[in-house]
Amino acid sequence: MKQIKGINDFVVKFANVNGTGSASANHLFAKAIFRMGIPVSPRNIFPSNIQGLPTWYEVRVSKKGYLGRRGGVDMMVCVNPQSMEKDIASVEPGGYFLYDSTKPLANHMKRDDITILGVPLTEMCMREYTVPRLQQLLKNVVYVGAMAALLDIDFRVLKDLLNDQFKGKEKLISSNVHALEMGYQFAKENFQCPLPIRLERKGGNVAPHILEKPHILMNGNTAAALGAIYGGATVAAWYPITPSTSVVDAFAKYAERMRIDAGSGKKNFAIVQAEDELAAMGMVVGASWNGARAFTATSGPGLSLMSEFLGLAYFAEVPVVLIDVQRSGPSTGMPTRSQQSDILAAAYASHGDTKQVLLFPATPRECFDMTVQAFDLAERLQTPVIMMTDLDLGMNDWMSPPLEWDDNYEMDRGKVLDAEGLDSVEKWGRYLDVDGDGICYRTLPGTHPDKGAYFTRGSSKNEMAVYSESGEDYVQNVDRLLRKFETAKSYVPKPKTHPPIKVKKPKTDLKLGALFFGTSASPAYEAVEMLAPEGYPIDTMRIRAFPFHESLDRFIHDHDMVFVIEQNRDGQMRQLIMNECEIAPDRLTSVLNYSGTPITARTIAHQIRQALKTKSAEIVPLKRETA
Amino acid sequence: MKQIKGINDFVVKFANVNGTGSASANHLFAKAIFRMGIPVSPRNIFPSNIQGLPTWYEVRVSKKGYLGRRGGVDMMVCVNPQSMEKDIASVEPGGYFLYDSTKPLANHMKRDDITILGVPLTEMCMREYTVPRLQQLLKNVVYVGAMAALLDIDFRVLKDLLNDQFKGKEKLISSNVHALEMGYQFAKENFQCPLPIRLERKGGNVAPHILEKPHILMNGNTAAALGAIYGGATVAAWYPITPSTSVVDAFAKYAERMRIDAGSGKKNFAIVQAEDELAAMGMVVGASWNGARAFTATSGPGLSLMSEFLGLAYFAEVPVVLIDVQRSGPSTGMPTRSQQSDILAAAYASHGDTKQVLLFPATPRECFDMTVQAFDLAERLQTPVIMMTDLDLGMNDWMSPPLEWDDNYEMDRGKVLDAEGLDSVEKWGRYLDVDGDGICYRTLPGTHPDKGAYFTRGSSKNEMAVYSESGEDYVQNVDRLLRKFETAKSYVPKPKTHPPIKVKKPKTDLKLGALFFGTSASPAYEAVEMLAPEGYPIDTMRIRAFPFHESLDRFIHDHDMVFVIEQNRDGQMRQLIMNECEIAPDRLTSVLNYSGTPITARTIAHQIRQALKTKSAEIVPLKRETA
Amino acid sequence: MSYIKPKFRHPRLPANRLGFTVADYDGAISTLCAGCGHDSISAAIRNACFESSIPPHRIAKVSGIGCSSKMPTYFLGKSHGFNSVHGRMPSVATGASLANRDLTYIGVSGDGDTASIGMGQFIHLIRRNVNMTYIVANNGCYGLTKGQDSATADLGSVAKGGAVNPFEGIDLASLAILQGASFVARSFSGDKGQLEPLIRAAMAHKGFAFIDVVSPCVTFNNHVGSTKSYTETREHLDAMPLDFVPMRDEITTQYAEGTTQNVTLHDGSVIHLHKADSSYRTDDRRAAMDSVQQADEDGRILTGLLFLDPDSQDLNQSLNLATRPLNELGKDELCPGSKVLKSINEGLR
Amino acid sequence: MSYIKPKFRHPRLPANRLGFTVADYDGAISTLCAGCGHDSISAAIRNACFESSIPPHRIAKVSGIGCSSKMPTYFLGKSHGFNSVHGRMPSVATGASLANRDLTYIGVSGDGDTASIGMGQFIHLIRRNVNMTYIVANNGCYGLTKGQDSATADLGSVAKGGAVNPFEGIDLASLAILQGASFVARSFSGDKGQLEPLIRAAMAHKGFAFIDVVSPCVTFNNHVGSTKSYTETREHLDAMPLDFVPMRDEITTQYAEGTTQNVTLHDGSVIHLHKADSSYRTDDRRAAMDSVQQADEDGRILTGLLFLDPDSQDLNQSLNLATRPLNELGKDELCPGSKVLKSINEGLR
Ligand SMILES: Cc1ncc(C[n+]2csc(CCOP(=O)(O)OP(=O)(O)O)c2C)c(N)n1
Ligand SMILES: Cc1ncc(C[n+]2csc(CCOP(=O)(O)OP(=O)(O)O)c2C)c(N)n1
Ligand code: SF4
Ligand code: SF4
Ligand SMILES: [Mg+2]
Ligand SMILES: [Mg+2]
Repeated sequence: MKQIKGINDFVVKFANVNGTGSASANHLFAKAIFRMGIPVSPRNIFPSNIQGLPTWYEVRVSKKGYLGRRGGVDMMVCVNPQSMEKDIASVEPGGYFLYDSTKPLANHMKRDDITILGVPLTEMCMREYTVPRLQQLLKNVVYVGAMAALLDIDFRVLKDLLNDQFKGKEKLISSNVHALEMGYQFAKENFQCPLPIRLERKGGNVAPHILEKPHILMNGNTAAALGAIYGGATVAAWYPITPSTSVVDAFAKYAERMRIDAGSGKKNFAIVQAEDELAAMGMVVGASWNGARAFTATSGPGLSLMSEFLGLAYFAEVPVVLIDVQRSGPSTGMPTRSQQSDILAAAYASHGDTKQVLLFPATPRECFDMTVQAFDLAERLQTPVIMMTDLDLGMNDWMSPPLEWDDNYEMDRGKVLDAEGLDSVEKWGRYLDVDGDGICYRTLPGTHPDKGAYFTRGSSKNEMAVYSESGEDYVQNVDRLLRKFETAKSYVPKPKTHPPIKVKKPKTDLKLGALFFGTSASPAYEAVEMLAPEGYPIDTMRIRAFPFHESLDRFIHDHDMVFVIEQNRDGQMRQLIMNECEIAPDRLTSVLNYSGTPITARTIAHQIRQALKTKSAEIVPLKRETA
Repeated sequence: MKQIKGINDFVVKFANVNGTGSASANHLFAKAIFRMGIPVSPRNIFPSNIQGLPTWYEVRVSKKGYLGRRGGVDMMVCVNPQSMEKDIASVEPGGYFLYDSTKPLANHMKRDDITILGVPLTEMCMREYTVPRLQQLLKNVVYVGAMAALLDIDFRVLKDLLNDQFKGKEKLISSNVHALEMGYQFAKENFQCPLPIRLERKGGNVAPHILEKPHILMNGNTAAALGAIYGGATVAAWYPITPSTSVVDAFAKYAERMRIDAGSGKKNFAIVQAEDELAAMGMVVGASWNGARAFTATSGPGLSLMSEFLGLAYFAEVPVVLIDVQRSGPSTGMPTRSQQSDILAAAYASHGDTKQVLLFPATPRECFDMTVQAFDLAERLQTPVIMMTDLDLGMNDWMSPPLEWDDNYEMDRGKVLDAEGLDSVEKWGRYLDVDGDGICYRTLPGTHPDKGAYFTRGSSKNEMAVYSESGEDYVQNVDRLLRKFETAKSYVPKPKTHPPIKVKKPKTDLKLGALFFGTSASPAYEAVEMLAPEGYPIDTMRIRAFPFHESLDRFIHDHDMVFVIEQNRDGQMRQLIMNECEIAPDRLTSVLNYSGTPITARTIAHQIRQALKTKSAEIVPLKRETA
Repeated sequence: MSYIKPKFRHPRLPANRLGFTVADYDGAISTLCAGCGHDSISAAIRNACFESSIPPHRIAKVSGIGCSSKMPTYFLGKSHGFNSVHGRMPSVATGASLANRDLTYIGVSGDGDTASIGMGQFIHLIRRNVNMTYIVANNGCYGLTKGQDSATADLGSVAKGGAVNPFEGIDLASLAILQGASFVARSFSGDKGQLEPLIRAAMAHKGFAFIDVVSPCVTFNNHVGSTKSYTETREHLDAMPLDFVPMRDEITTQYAEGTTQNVTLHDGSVIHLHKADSSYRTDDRRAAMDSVQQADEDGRILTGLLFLDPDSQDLNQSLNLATRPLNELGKDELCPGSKVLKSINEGLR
Repeated sequence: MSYIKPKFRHPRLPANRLGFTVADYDGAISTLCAGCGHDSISAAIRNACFESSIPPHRIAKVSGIGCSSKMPTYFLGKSHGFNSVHGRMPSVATGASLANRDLTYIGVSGDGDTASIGMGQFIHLIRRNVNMTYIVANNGCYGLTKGQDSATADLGSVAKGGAVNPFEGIDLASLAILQGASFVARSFSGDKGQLEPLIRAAMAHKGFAFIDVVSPCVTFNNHVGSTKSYTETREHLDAMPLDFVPMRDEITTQYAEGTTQNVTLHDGSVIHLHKADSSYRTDDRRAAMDSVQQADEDGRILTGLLFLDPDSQDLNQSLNLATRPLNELGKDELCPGSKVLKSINEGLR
């Protein structure tokens, strides 16, 4: 049997039962690798219940720093009999399978093309511990210990992590360390250690850009919450829903630390758990109308429920910041799985002619930056700004360069007239487009005794904010809203391109391009790097906002065949591009995954290869002016 | 001054104050013309309040049978000083202006390019009647009398109508007839009667297709309500909202007449005024799940609120019939004005990947037929069917060929297994695609003691309806939903084409086509007839449903330049076509009106002329195979 | 993932009047946390349906979203069920009930599902007096989203993380009484002896029957400081026991004078109420409300049948609905035909 | 279309403590039907604000959708207003109040807006005790959509078309008392003498103040058979008059012993209640509820201050909110800066 080999470059997956304490043990494993300076990206694949169902934790180790999923499993650690049959079957040939051998492996599951490593976890723990809870919990730590031996994890690092985690609780630390050692010992004694797949402390093969700065390990929801803190949000109204709940949880945690008025001990923020998403969005609308920076976070079903209010905010021009942490499917779908499938629902949220501003962060760092920016944009543009993240980004830990903050940052509160401002303008009308950019001057309640009061409404009005059913007033108003949307293009984050990969002998004359956004980006870059040596040079552009920047149009026009990589069934981003950039559909080829688990580099590469095989012949290269 | 001339071919507009009884007088006017056998189409343009604001009633008389708006006003009858200045200004040169001359016309309003006809309405009524309510009400009847003289309305017809209207209330009839006569007399004595614009009883110039069958005059909402009666709807759940309210009002009226169980006097239908639109849709979902034909009617804001439930119904595959009577604008917008702007919101209602079946009726007759069909489709396809009508069609009276009913019609209840059915199938799974068309066999609660029970849910499941978070199960399921949507194409109403208009000397080599739907159709046909003699032959296709029939693709591919005529700002139907038919955007040119008042033939013709002027040069005619 | 329980039909399992054993009322194996109060409620529903000899397939189960709303999967596997959307089960139940008035409807919801997002629909469901049994598995928190306070969490109750709830909890039972519900009860998932007859009575009642069941969440709200833990609930319970005697059975038991009150339901079934406090009036809305509020003020959790109006007018009556289920009507009853349409056309000329 | 009323400032119009005349509290000309009860409420709000000398621009008006929700256009033209969406004003008001705790918030709604589509938000607004005055112009119908019954329409009330309402009406005042509202009143648009002081007291109250105002719809619900017509309301009115003495004013009037009860609000203002039935207790929730229910059963429409808890904890307190309005805080208070972020980064390694 040929065993899979690799230093700092493999995929390990843990199969557990949820509610049994595996999450923290698995986290310990991933964090140890991170502390060793080796690029790692862990993913929790968990069921939509609280206890007793199969749950997985996939850890990718990638010296080159690929943080997206690669596809395939090199080593499976399975302590869940419910899922074992499928789990063992999913291991790559030449891979490794560690399981709880207290109960022997059923014959029909056995494979001889992989290395099977039995550790009698239950037995060991039954022997060692008497409290049932400890028997269950420490089983997880034991296999981490075994993995430490098998993969060469620095044992010190593991101990340090336990010390950090249980600071002050000596007893817990020692029992955990003991369990670790038990596993370690067992592996050393029974298996070839380390395995052909293994780790090596930083240096060696690790991509230099990862080593440049001391990275952090954090999830997107926490980063977004910090963005809300730094962006000056004072009102958060929300309704619990997976996978967005931890955005507000983290906001609360940081706010309790950083937003308490020193003198009075009172809070410089308000968090309200609303009765549902309609109310959450209503509170944000009310607070923003009244001049506070306010936000909410939700997921699909909440977005649907918010759509009437999003239409109001669009039409009445009230700033709103909404963080949509996308999950799988229409309706309840798969609430604990990831997708990028709310694009159209968000872009055109609500009835009537509406267009909403969207942001697409791809990393925790961007979740932080873009949340701050979302508040600036919402106030600058006086309209909802929806940050489209997803479960994969929001709830999983990502290696990220540290967050950065420029102390010179000033909030952009947009065109708001204060009392002085009102006194200084000759004529004020809430919807007078004085500057020609479609953005008018707003006023806040309570500002001026005589001037600037107006009635905000979701019904039609004239430039002076007086109720109007005149067709001309209506048209003038919604045309201005379109103009404002044009203006938005110059404010929102621009797409990112990377220098193209040089390909020695290209196998095609076509100019190839790939478009993607959010969590599809990491595996997309990796797929592009996979395809380059195969003779397919692909230029990339990562979309970061809607409305689209004109460089997107140019990118598409500069390429003969453009792949749009996204995680939904209907190719929603592709449709949005077609609609808004007036692009011919045959220019854009969808690369899709919507299974609920994040798209992998292999899937992308595979679909692109297929498309090149079947479609490229039909495409006539565009004539381009040579610059 | 050259006066506008025309027999059975002009536009009259009445300017009133709402809540003053003008509506029924104006209706009397239009209905009299209808009874004379002359094609007429009246339109109510009313404010969003109950009393005291300007309201208009536009009556188009068209011997050729054009029922859409033409554009322009030939004669204005103005009894509202609030709006008089704009009203008089809007009359076409050479036109006529009848006003209440009790108060003389202000100098600055006077025009000498139109014929001004003063009738001292208030004065006459003050003199004649003592009860204030009568003074106000009969003023309206007096001007109808004057119009009868001026336009040559058959006085007998007017009297008959009053007799019908006030059957049994002799006093009312005589006072109304008296008022009519008073106006008639005044006009005869003071003005040249008839005017150069006037009516002529049927025969004469009226288009023969109008005369063929005895037409009816009815609004789309009533027709839809009748469709629900004939289609076998038993549960209606709704929440009041203009302009959809009268759908359920009419349903209630007819049901009270036709759906009372003869023996018991009990009701074979249930109507529930829900607490809001979410609840209304929830009730429809519950009733349909349980095997009743159920529907709701709403407008924009309601559609937004229903989106979560629409997603559930799509994903859980529950039949739903929703009648969306579209109004203007995002948010509250202009609630009493018309638009076709919920297309995208309806087609992609809810988060996640969803596609909803839409129907686009263009006439009351079609409102009737398509409502019946909507129930068949919803049950056949096990999915929501949204009939997209609008205020113009729903609330205005349209001349229409009579409704027809085939007594051989059988409801298509779709694939529902009863007890016998369940006993006869070998293996049943709620989501097993036995027939390969994406439509599976459903069962109803209470049917069989042992078989067919399953759990309906908005979350992901396998083919046996067991909850599942497996990516394969999810993908299989949503791919099947796509397949079902493909299947839908063969069930939904096909687009209509008309034989092209022959043009003697075409001014262009391009093959021109026009696409439209719903209330844009009438004026579109008229515009096409306007443009033909100018040398522009335009083929037409009226879209009647989404998903689109393949003939739509063919139509687009067969034309070099295709106009998409619709009543919204963003060209939503054009976008939907681009998305779903993979059409290059430069093939589709938008013709838009979104002012809230229905699009006119002149607007359409004008925009097409402009586009031909500016764009046609850029277009390279397609090469076509000659058949 | 959820497993269909293998059915080992023990030949000697006792059968009910219809010949069904209790196993015929089983559902799939629960995926809730071990010890969750909701599982006890599932069992109580199953037993109640068995005892009352309702054919399983003539029951329809509806729910919203939450751990509690998953419950219908875990009982009555032979009944159709509908796990709808969060907080909007009342409307789905209303529609279902209109479509077929002949089935027995059991709605299951949570305190989040009903008292937060579902509050509006809940109140309007009561107002319409839809003929159904509505059970709230009330744990004072959002189990499925990991333990946030719900709107029924009591003022001062301490969350697992330590936060003290600053808001007054909503008492769904009082609310239901005030809003005119025709059957209002409260119980505790740990009190099978009371809960089962209550569910049977609720299903026998014609009209809306509401049962608020304290059902501790062992994972997120069963600690010291929580007012909805097993311990706290047991300590403050003030239970009014009862028996349910179905229509067909003869009343045989004798009760001591004064301690028992009998209430006859519309279908002839009888409820025996054994009341510690014999002044409690289940037939007087104002008095019942006042007693419940009083108990509340005294820190007692009053459980049992709190209010009953056996003769209220349910939605089918308010709407004067035909006695045949609407979903059974066919073309003949529904479609007026071409002649009628001709006369309608006439009227439109 | 709505016209800005020309302001003829009569030099001798009396001014309030701030020097404003009542005209400074005017809004645009009403587009409601002549005689609509809502216009009287607008006038009462205008007068109350004038009398209480609140600077117009320090008031914010919020409403939903409906004839009633249009009212804010017709008073206080110098105040910002927000005509939001149907039934969801409570959430908008909550957000607004959190953003700036220093303004006076007046919410105006209808019975459709509050008791149907808005029911859930209304109850949760009460639960949070948001510091605002919430007025429902209650006409038992949907005026703006042409007269359908609303959820407050009484059982048996006859609609204009002749249909008899088969559902029990929801009594918002009882509901508010039960749900813990800290200030609950009921009044009649035709009773200016009672309504104005009630509004003044409501605005002075710290916390959620609810006033349910019977406000006949002359166009759709003022006929014989309607229980919300002017005539019916007048005939069954059982009014408890009151005076409002603002904080600054000295109490000078003397009242006969026993007929008057004084209640002091949080800000020092005093309400004098003149009660026909001196047994009425505004300070005991259960008693108040029972009296209201009793009156209801007797077919009387009890109006006046029904319940008051002057010392309740409002949302700002529950959340321990800073005393400075949140919308005034700037970068210095809000943004922790780069150093803190560095230490956060450290913690994530
Ligand atoms: C529209 C919507 N919002 C939020 C959620 C997320 N969610 C699922 S269950 C739940 C709360 C459940 O609480 P409860 O009804 O008390 O049930 P429990 O889990 O406590 O039994 C929430 C908020 C959702 N599914 N849908
Ligand atoms: C989401 C939504 N549904 C329905 C409507 C239509 N609508 C406007 S006002 C109204 C009812 C108003 O009733 P109420 O609140 O009692 O006010 P009133 O007009 O009687 O004063 C309705 C249903 C709407 N604007 N929005
Ligand atoms: S989380 Fe709580 S409510 Fe949910 S299953 Fe577990 S114990 Fe029950
Ligand atoms: S319809 Fe009724 S509520 Fe509306 S303005 Fe007229 S009278 Fe008032
Ligand atoms: Mg709960
Ligand atoms: Mg009302």
